[in-house]
Amino acid sequence: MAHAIDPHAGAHGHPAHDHHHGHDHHDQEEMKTFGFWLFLITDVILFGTLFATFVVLRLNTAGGPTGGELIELPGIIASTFILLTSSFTSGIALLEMNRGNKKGLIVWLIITALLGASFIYLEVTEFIHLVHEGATIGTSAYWSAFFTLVGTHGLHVSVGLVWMTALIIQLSRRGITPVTKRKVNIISLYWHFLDVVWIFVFTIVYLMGVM
Amino acid sequence: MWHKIKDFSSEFFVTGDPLILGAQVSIAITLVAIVFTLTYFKKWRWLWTEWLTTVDHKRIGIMYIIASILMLFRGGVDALLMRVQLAAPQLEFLHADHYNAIFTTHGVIMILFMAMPLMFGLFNIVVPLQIGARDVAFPFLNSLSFWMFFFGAMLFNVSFIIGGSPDAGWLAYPPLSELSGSPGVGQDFYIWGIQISGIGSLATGINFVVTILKMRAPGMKLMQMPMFSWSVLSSCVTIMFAFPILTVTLFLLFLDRYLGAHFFTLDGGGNPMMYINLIWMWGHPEVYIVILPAFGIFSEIVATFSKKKLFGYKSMVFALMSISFFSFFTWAHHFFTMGSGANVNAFFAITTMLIAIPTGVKVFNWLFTMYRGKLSFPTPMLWTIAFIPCFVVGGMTGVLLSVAPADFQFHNSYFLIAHFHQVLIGGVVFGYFAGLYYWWPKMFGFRLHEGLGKWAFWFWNIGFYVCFMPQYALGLMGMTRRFNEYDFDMGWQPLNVVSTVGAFLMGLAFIFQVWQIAHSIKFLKKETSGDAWDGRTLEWSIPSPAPMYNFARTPVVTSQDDWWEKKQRRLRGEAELPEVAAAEKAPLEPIHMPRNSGIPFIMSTCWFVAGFGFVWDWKWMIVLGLAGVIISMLARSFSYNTDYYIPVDEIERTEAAARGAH
Amino acid sequence: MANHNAHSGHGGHEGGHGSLKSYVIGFILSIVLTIIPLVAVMNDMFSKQVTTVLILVMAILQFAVQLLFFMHIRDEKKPRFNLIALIFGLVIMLTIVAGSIWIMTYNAVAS
Amino acid sequence: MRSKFRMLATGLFLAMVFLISGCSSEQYIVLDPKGPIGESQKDLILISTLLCAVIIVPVLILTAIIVWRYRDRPGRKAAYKPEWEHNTKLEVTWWSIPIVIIIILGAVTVYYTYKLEPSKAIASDKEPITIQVTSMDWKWLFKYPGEDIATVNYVKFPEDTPIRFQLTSDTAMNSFWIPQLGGQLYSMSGMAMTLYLQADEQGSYYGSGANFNGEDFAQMTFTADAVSQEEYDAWVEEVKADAPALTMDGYKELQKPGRSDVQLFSSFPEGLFEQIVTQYVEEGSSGAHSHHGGGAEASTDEEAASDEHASHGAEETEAANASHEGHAGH
Ligand code: HEA
Ligand code: HEA
Ligand SMILES: [Cu+2]
Repeated sequence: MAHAIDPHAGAHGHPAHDHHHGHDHHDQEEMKTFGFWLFLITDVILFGTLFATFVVLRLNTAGGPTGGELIELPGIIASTFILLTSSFTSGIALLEMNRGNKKGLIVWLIITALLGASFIYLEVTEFIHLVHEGATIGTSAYWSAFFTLVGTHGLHVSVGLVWMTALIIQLSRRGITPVTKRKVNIISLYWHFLDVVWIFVFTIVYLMGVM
Repeated sequence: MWHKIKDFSSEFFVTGDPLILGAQVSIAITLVAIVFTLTYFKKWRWLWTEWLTTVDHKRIGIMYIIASILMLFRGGVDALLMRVQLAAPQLEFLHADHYNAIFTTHGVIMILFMAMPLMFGLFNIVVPLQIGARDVAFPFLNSLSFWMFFFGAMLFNVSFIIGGSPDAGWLAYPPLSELSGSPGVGQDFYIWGIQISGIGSLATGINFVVTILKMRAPGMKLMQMPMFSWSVLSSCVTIMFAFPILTVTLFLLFLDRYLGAHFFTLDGGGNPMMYINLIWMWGHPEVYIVILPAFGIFSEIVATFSKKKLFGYKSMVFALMSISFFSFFTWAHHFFTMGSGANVNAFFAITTMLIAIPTGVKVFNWLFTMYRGKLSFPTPMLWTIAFIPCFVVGGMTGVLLSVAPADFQFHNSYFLIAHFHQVLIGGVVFGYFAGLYYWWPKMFGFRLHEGLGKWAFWFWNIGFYVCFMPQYALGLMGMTRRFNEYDFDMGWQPLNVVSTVGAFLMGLAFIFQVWQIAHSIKFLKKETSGDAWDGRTLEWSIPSPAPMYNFARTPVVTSQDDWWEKKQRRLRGEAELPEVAAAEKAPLEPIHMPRNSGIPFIMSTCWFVAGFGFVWDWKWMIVLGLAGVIISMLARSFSYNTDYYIPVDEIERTEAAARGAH
Repeated sequence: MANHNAHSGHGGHEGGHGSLKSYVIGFILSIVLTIIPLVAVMNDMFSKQVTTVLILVMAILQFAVQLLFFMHIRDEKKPRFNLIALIFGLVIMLTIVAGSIWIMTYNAVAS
Repeated sequence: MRSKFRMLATGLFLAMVFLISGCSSEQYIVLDPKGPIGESQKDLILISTLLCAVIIVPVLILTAIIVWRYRDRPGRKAAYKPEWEHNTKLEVTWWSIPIVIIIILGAVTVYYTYKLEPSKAIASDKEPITIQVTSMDWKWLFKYPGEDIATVNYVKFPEDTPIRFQLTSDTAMNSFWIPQLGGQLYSMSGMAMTLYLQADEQGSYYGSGANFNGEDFAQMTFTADAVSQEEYDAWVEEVKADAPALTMDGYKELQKPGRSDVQLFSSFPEGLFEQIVTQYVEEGSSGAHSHHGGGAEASTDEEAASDEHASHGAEETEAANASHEGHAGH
């Protein structure tokens, strides 16, 4: 990513260049991005385990309501498209950043965050609705798995929102530097990842639930 | 008022048992003594700036090792108590509930708070030095990992005097570990203690994968990396994929207990068997996580003390990687007797046996490294040689267990106990001891007393066989694990007595080790060459203990066993290779270093507070702790002044001092 | 030199790629891939089995779209540690899910 | 110093041998089976041990030889080749020997896994006797649906007759193990597992709960008596005549956590086992879910059960599995 600004980019790793400040940072930031990628893969496993639990317990409703009975698809469809769009807008933010447009970057990040916030709003509304219908985490194994899986995804999105806000503040203070650039790259990776997870939540929990 | 306090404290503190009272008193005395010493010698500031906030991988490594030795002591005392209880039929030494708590804490502490941190300690000390790096990839995260482990372990250990220990077995099968089976707070301490330290382990896993893949010295190809670093890579890859499963599993159990969810409960459609399925998906890879680095250590030591190149480097690498891959496909061998049908059992029996193949290849490669070598036997090598027969036999009994229909007879018996102690002690403990003895001079700059080390070695070995061989026999006599007492007429007593004697021999061995360390510190025998064993890899090319920045100039690597080759060239009087010579003659440059930070310590303390709050369900404390965690994270995100440069003249001074010590 | 090889990081930001065009294509594809299963499920177009397979396939395609067009997994330089790690992760993840389902079918509780 | 160690080691070793031989061979009950299942398992243990020993013993010997021969000492004759680090032939050899052994061992294991699948009936001309086993806190409850008697911490059955144990648990899981008859199987709440065992000889066998389930876990041992058919019939008569009945209240009493002595009952509430299996099913379970319970109930009678399941179609496989564990494995 620092290629654009680092004239020595071709020579990383060569001892003679170790002192070069920009270069040093370049490697460091790249390493952090790689580390974050690995973290995302551990998150894949984490969600995989939650999915496995959900699938295994999906029939154990203990006489209580089933998912198909209570899920209201329209809201879910809306949140799905919202999240898809926010994945797209976070990509646009990245493009703006690569063009060196700080303002565009911040604006698109704000749009992404707002979309994310409305996703969370819809999810909270849905949960409240479900609780009113008598489905809580303690209702049955099915609902335990449901709330945990969907809720863990929601928690991830919420963390992403806090983080994005912090990042927007940092960007407005410091502008586009190798460090903030890496941070934006990372958060957009995270955001795309959450979108992917949601697609599977949408398919396996909701679509299959109402089938 | 007074009454209230009394009621509260009788629930809060564990009371009524003289053993525990004694422990409480001695813990209190120790704490007071520590506080007093630190204050008296005005060491608080030193403690904070030099240790608690350090991000130096070598210091973090040392802290890991100290913590793990303390945990070995506690786990060992637990073991000795159990062995005393089992020495005679129907002994009234420990009550059932007390015994149950002891084997639970023994298992958890030994594996999660002894083996894991000892392993991480060695990772930290050795890996950056071995691959020619200045630190790990993420020094801040590394410090965070350590403190998460430390406070997780403390949270778990606190249950001993506050609230009561968990007593549902080291893997806490529900429904016994649910509120219905364990209404007390012990199980919550278990969940949060392991959860918090587990997150630290996960971070360490990622950290070292990145370190190894991205921070190798220029020229060091993956296929030239020292075998220990390879084993760390395989172990950390396994951590990355296994630990998230543990996180989820414990989290689900927590939801059951705390929010009344129904994942593993008896009622509400919960299925306890799902927990067993999930926990072993982590639990099985976990045992390979701890054994793989031991394999790496043995590989280093065997080559060093045979004065010979490691045999079959490529197949060693391949074996390591395939073990960590296959470890994810065998978990069901821990519950062959769950009645999942012949298809499941047959599949998992086969996958389990497959692991014997790469493991066997490693054994042969070690043997053929020694073959045509020139063997010498200082303590690290002794442990290595003792390891081979012990682990081979333990592995073989593992293969016997993997024969599914036969496991119906072995399962949960002392045969199993003997198997896993043989691989855990003969493999993991021997391996880490070997590593500890081997790298001790590098860590501290002085040598350990060899004579006392040999006494310890023999006592450990003899004690081990005396303790655990009879347990195979006991298993075949039908003695099941987790029995706190047995009847006279089973005829189990004689062998149990033998086993107890063996356990105490190991206890003696441990005392020898403590003595050895104390003795060596007192009669400090400085190790000044930096190359205590005529080693082969990069860590031996720098002074002991390594300076803070490790390498004054980034080394350039041209071959496997690079340091050895370089020494050979020198011996032969050859000129240095041009690229190496160029790098060595290059002028010193300021070194980029990470700054110390108090955030990891503070953030982990906050996790401890939150965990403690969850255990007792004190909402204010939970909120306080979690808020602290979030603030720490944001504080980190907003701090940009996280590194600095060591100026050239300071490097020159340090190097001169190190050389001067020659 | 190792660091030359090791230098690979995640793509997605190395100049040329990550164009607006690729984001737009990705976005459109992901919308389409969401609508197809929705329509299939809402209108009960196929048998249960067919629908299940269909929507799972769509989800996987959608995943591929995000990976290729948004996360730029293609642009990684060699050695492709990101891709290797991802594949390994997915294999383990599938093992967890499929293995659990397989084992637990024989241990379902009466409920 | 070294010689002292040797003396110590030899002494301890001798003491161990003495103590082990002091125990008679009958004490190794796993290796002294009295029924077809245990017999096969013993064969399997011996076969697998031999197969492993074929490679392990040479490895141990080789280790000793190499360590001895290549130790560094003045004037040794053994070769020293510090650069010798690769030999394709050798490496291929030790990849292939373990592979061959594992292939053989794997084949044997698979064969026995299907042969000894616990829910597979034992071939016999006698009708199997069903005994319903419930692990409780902390005692074993045995019910004989055919004879309508029940026992606690004691079980008796005729020799030479296949026994169909049906296992479940009242609370935490346990594992039902009579080493001399055959391997163990978990008893788990909410499901009924089938384990076939048979005693070929009369005798009194040790049985235990092998899976930890809480405080008084160690008290969950019991005796399994295999007797002649006549003796068994007489015993059933006697229990029916003399022992008290197990009522629902009596069962509630048993459910209270605690240890128990041997108890005998002349009858037990009808459908008690099914109730235990389905006790955690919530009231008002509807639709498919109540059939799960039905499945367990019917499983006391294999034929009826499969009929019932057949009639419920595909979605019922789940229930069928809950009560007919492992069948899908055939
Ligand atoms: C470091 C830890 C460690 C290691 C390395 C191993 C290694 C192995 N283990 Fe072990 N195991 C445990 C720790 C470990 N185990 C623990 C802690 C438990 C119990 C947990 C609990 O229930 O609380 C357990 C339980 C356990 C079980 C469950 C038994 C039961 O609960 O009933 C099984 C069953 O298959 C098993 C098998 C194996 C096998 C096949 C290996 C193999 O990897 C061994 C491979 C090595 C060799 C075979 C030796 C060298 C090879 C050769 C010289 C080549 C040729 C050999 C042959 C062809 C045979 N182990
Ligand atoms: C790395 C892991 C590890 C290690 C090193 C050990 C080490 C030992 N273990 Fe451990 N063990 C486990 C892991 C480990 N164990 C696990 C996972 C379980 C299963 C738990 C469960 O079922 O849930 C288990 C269970 C277990 C049991 C079975 C309990 C039961 O099922 O009822 C026994 C019984 O003999 C035992 C014995 C020992 C002994 C004698 C040692 C010895 O090596 C210890 C050596 C002793 C010392 C190092 C202590 C030194 C102390 C002193 C010198 C001080 C002396 C002071 C006083 C006497 C006050 N262990
Ligand atoms: Cu295992």
